[in-house]
Amino acid sequence: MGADRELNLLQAIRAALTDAMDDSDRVVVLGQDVGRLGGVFRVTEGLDDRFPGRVFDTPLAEAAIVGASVGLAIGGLVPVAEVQFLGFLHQAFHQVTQQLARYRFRSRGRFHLPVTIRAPYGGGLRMPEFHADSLEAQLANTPGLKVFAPAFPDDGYALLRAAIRDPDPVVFLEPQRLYRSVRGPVRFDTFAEAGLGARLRREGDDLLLVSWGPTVHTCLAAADELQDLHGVRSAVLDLRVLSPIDRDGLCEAAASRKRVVVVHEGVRTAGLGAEIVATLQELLPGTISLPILRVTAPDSPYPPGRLEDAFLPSSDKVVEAALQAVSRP
Amino acid sequence: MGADRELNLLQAIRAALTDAMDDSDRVVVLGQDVGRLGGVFRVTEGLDDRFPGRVFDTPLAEAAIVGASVGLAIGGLVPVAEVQFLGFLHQAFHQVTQQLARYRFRSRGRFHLPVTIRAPYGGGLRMPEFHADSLEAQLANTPGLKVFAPAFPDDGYALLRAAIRDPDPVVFLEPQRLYRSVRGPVRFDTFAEAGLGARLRREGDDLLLVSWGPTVHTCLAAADELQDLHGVRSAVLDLRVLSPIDRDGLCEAAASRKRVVVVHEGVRTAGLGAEIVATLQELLPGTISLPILRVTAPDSPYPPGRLEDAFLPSSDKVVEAALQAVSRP
Amino acid sequence: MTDDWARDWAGDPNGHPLQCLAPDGQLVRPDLPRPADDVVRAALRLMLLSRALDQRCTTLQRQGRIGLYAPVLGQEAAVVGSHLAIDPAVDWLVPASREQPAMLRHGWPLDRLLASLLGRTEAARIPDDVKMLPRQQSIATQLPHAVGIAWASSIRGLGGVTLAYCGDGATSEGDFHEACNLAGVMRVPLVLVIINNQYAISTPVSKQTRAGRLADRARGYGFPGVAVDGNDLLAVYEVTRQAVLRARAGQGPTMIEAVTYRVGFHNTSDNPSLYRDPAEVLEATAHDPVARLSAYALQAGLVNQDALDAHEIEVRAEIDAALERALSYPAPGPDEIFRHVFGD
Amino acid sequence: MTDDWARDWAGDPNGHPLQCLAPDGQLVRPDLPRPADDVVRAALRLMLLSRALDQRCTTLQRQGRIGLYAPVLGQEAAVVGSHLAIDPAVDWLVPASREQPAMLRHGWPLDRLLASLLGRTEAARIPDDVKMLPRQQSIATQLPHAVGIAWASSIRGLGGVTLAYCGDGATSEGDFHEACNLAGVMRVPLVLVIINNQYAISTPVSKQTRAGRLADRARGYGFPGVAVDGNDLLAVYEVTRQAVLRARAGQGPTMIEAVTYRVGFHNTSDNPSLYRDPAEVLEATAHDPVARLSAYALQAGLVNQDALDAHEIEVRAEIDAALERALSYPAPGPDEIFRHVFGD
Ligand SMILES: Cc1ncc(C[n+]2csc(CCOP(=O)(O)OP(=O)(O)O)c2C)c(N)n1
Ligand SMILES: Cc1ncc(C[n+]2csc(CCOP(=O)(O)OP(=O)(O)O)c2C)c(N)n1
Ligand SMILES: [Mg+2]
Ligand SMILES: [Mg+2]
Repeated sequence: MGADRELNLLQAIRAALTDAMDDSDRVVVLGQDVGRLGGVFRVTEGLDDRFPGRVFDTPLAEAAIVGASVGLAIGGLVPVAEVQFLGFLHQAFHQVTQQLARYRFRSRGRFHLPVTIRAPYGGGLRMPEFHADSLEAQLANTPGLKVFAPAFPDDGYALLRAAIRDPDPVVFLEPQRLYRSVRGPVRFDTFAEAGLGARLRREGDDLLLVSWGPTVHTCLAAADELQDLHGVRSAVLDLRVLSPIDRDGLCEAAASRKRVVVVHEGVRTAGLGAEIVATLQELLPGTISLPILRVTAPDSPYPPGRLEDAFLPSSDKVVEAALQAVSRP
Repeated sequence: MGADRELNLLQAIRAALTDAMDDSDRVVVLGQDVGRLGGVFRVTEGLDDRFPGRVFDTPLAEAAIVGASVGLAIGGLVPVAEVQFLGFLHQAFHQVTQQLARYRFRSRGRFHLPVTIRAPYGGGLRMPEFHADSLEAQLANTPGLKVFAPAFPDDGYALLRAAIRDPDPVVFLEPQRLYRSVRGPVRFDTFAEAGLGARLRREGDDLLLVSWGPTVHTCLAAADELQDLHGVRSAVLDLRVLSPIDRDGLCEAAASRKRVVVVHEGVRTAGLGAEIVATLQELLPGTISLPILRVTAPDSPYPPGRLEDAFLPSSDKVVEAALQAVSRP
Repeated sequence: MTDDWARDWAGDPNGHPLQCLAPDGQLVRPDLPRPADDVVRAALRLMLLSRALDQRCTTLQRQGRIGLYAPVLGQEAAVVGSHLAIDPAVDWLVPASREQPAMLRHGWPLDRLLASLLGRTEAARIPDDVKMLPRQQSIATQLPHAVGIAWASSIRGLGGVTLAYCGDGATSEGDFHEACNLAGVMRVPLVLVIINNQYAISTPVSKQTRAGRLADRARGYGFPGVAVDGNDLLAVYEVTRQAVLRARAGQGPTMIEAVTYRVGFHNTSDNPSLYRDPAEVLEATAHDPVARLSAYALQAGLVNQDALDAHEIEVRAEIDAALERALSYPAPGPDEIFRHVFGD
Repeated sequence: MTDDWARDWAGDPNGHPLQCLAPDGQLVRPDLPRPADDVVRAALRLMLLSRALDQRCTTLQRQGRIGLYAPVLGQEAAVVGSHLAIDPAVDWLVPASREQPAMLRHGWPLDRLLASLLGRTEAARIPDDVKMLPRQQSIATQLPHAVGIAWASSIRGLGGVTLAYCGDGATSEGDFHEACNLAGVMRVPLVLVIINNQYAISTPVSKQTRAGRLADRARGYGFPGVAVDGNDLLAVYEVTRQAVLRARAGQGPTMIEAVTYRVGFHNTSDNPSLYRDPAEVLEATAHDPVARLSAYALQAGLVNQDALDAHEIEVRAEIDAALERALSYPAPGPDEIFRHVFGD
């Protein structure tokens, strides 16, 4: 809490955990190596010392981590569980889709689950297989689940505090390559004002780039290049909450600019970009210039080592798509 | 094998299993209750007697069923595994997305997995929770996996034979409410001619209804009503193969008709319908009349009992969307 | 060693299921504590109610008035005997799906239970003060939930115990393993009762596992496991009572394998004659848990035949009345599918 | 009873890990069969190669020339001793991820292994005639694969055995359980070696499970489990040899817990000083498996110091040459991401 400070994304997330645990002793943290080690990225570093008996190293068992979180919530606690990498959420996918997401509905409101599942994800760090997968589309295809993805430290704090306060389950996606590479101001006392709507991270009248998480920064880099080299003024919309999507904010930002490019690290087919395209053509027929292009990972498994550079959406690919979009009459 | 015959969907699927096992003794069947009982729907009835030592009742463990199938294939067999209901594939989702779908890519072709996973799915039978979920979008979002969905007995045979012959893994989605309710001619010797492309199940120049699996029949009913009560001639495209999507077949069918409605039982957000919309506006910009409407399940968990009637896309809802589409100038 | 605790106490180093009553109702373990008289009476009444409920619901399903129904026929002692050992006021019940008598005793009113079978979803809602999870249709997924609830009560120092049920088939799922291991590591106050009714749909336990006794699994999680004759209410009650005492004393989880038999069909859509020998079923009925406890209670003079006959009539009347109330509850309107997805 | 078979044979009813060599290399179980002399020599050479490879790869990673690397330092006897008991010509190897010496002996050429670390993906492809799966980065998921491969060989009557590895942490995953249970039910020719190196990243085995011995889990799957001193090559070799004999004879799976210690970091991005006491590591190095086997071999006159010194130099040269070849292989072009998604 306290005055605004400059933090990197990892520090902002840690601050959110610390403040949430200070606010309510119902909040507990669990996951693999989250205790003494502070997690493989050190996000939870220091929490074990500061909140003895409220931070738990678990066995190596993702379904138990998510499933026990369901029970901890029913038992009156507010669990914040870490899945060491988002790819491994599939080990617990039955607990996520069948249980975590449906308990309120199944019990007709008798039970609701204030559970937050934190997971690092996304490329750029030359991680081993499964450690960089982007699964947001599959999570957005799961009713009863909310999905948040910060791109900046301000949201690392604001969205995580909101997730922990949310009476319903939230999967909180942490772009691992941004943990230490992005710094920015964080508002503590007034974080709630940030709300859950999509947010323009850059102004521009010619074009709208829509993205979330790590690729928001890819879009910002592309926007600079579009401005400097091509005189194209592109706005960048940070979706922030991937499910439920802020359709009003999306349409408002798109309607005035007409040309839209969607960018994400998840694979192309049945990715969340398709939903955004479908939503825009539904809600703004005739307004948006077509096609709405998608810059995404190809329909391939996440490749090893340096090959990820060819796999991930680059700012060059975004610029190329943007120029196509503005070149249309 | 042999001459064409009239069969229901369940019989056609059983015939495909029988003929595939006759053709090659490498083909084995495994799953919960698939042996003596013949599966909870009796799809595998008689196989155990006819092919002793090649049909295996497994323990109640989906990840082991899919994971062992990976190993059986590497060990030189051609496993056809049944997951009792598609919803329970999430218990094995890590084996499906991380292992089954990626082995060829990971091993640079040293290993490939001729595995077929059969699973009943879809609504209409008042099934308990999880027994009717449509997860095709999540499977289509998984590179390295193929997804087939028959809507008629001819495809129950042709697509399953193709799946079992496929050198790569296929998830074969069986619309449970059609098992015994749809009958039709099945071509045995010439099944391969059916290919893997999308297929028009009804002709019509005014409008294209795109669907797969159970809702193909919802679309056909709607098309009749549109014809009879409104004089609207709508074609019905049966996608058949949900991944990889037959983009050429889709565009060809859509381009000439311009007005398109997509129908599926999966929930709306990030459903496969969004991909079809995104694909069409990408490949046929300016050609298709907008918006391309989606008639889908709402973003809610699958409801119990009679409530599924309100949850599922009905032919009334399809007719309504179709009339909107044709009413546009 | 905790594992030995269980074995010694069960009095059988070879791990044969503990038995207190012979099939004819004779007391074979007078050395062990016996339930109080009114516990036995309550057990008998609840078992008779359960049996009548199975009958009625099967009829209702055949009449097309309710959907699938899964009877607990033949397993009544395993379910009732274990549940009688906990206190619904402070302890949690985590059912699998067919433990109707446990749900009723825990406080889910009979008319609400019937409402759930009639699809009256809102009326079927579990009352706020009833510490019980709804039925679980995804096998074994309730076990990590049970561990979490028990864990929460130890973190919060509430002192309640969690009683969870699963079937023999459920023990093959990854969730069973992950839940048991976590329960052991965190030493949570959990009593896990495996209802080994010999079948998972058509799959006999011999195809489910090569383990001699499912209770042997407990050793691999560092807590005791006990096998008990699941058709012997006294044995089930006493074993569970001991396990509950351990849990309350902070000594952690216990795994109980109640060895019984699924006399009926898996559910109303199942036809067991396709996969099992009628002779096997006949043999099993010779071990009927209700007959066994009745014989014991009559011999011990805890009830007389008139009281038992009266019970039979009472429970039917109880079901009639509850069904009438259940039918009076409103059926859900189509908008129900949009409610309770998220809180507002 | 199969479980007793293992205990009797291991000669320790209390399930203490079987030991043949004391830490100083003295033979303490002369009653048990010993490996042939050249098996011991081969083991020593492979362990020295493994150690040199760990050193070299750590250096390469520090120089930024390769990505993450996970050393097998301190666990060499557990890996080499078990792998020496199978025949790569007919048996399958299913590694977890850090069993480099097993992969090499199974037939994955050293330059190919190095190529995989250098990201030369095509060159790193496992040769068609090598019966080995690639490294697995998703913990425990390889175990159902191993069961499937072993199951296929029994269905097809091929007679090969499958040797699978996993860590102590992996034993908490649902896949471990589902795989073991299926292996027991189908009685597949599988030897599962759990490398219990006391840690899963920072998590000590004491937080991983409350089980006294991981090998105890086998009883719950109906097949034998044996705990063995994983720093004792003779013990590991003999236990695995017995397990392989059982598997070949159609007697089904065996679970072996090799109790050892992860002397190094989890991988090159890990800093163990954050979570474990250096004294503990120091204590562990007193049990060094290479020193133990060397002492035994010297005392037994199987090698002399000169030969050992020569090995040290040879293996370094071998690595140099292999690294040179590995570097000569083409780096993958961007189009590689589109290849091998599906067959054509
Ligand atoms: C995860 C999952 N897989 C499969 C099923 C289908 N199914 C429903 S009940 C059942 C058998 C359960 O057997 P058991 O655990 O012994 O419980 P019982 O029915 O005998 O009480 C199966 C396979 C399911 N409901 N959930
Ligand atoms: C399913 C899954 N969850 C988490 C991880 C992250 N992770 C990588 S190695 C490791 C620890 C493995 O410990 P153990 O099984 O003992 O093997 P060891 O590293 O000691 O050889 C973890 C948690 C993973 N790779 N896969
Ligand atoms: Mg059962
Ligand atoms: Mg380890």
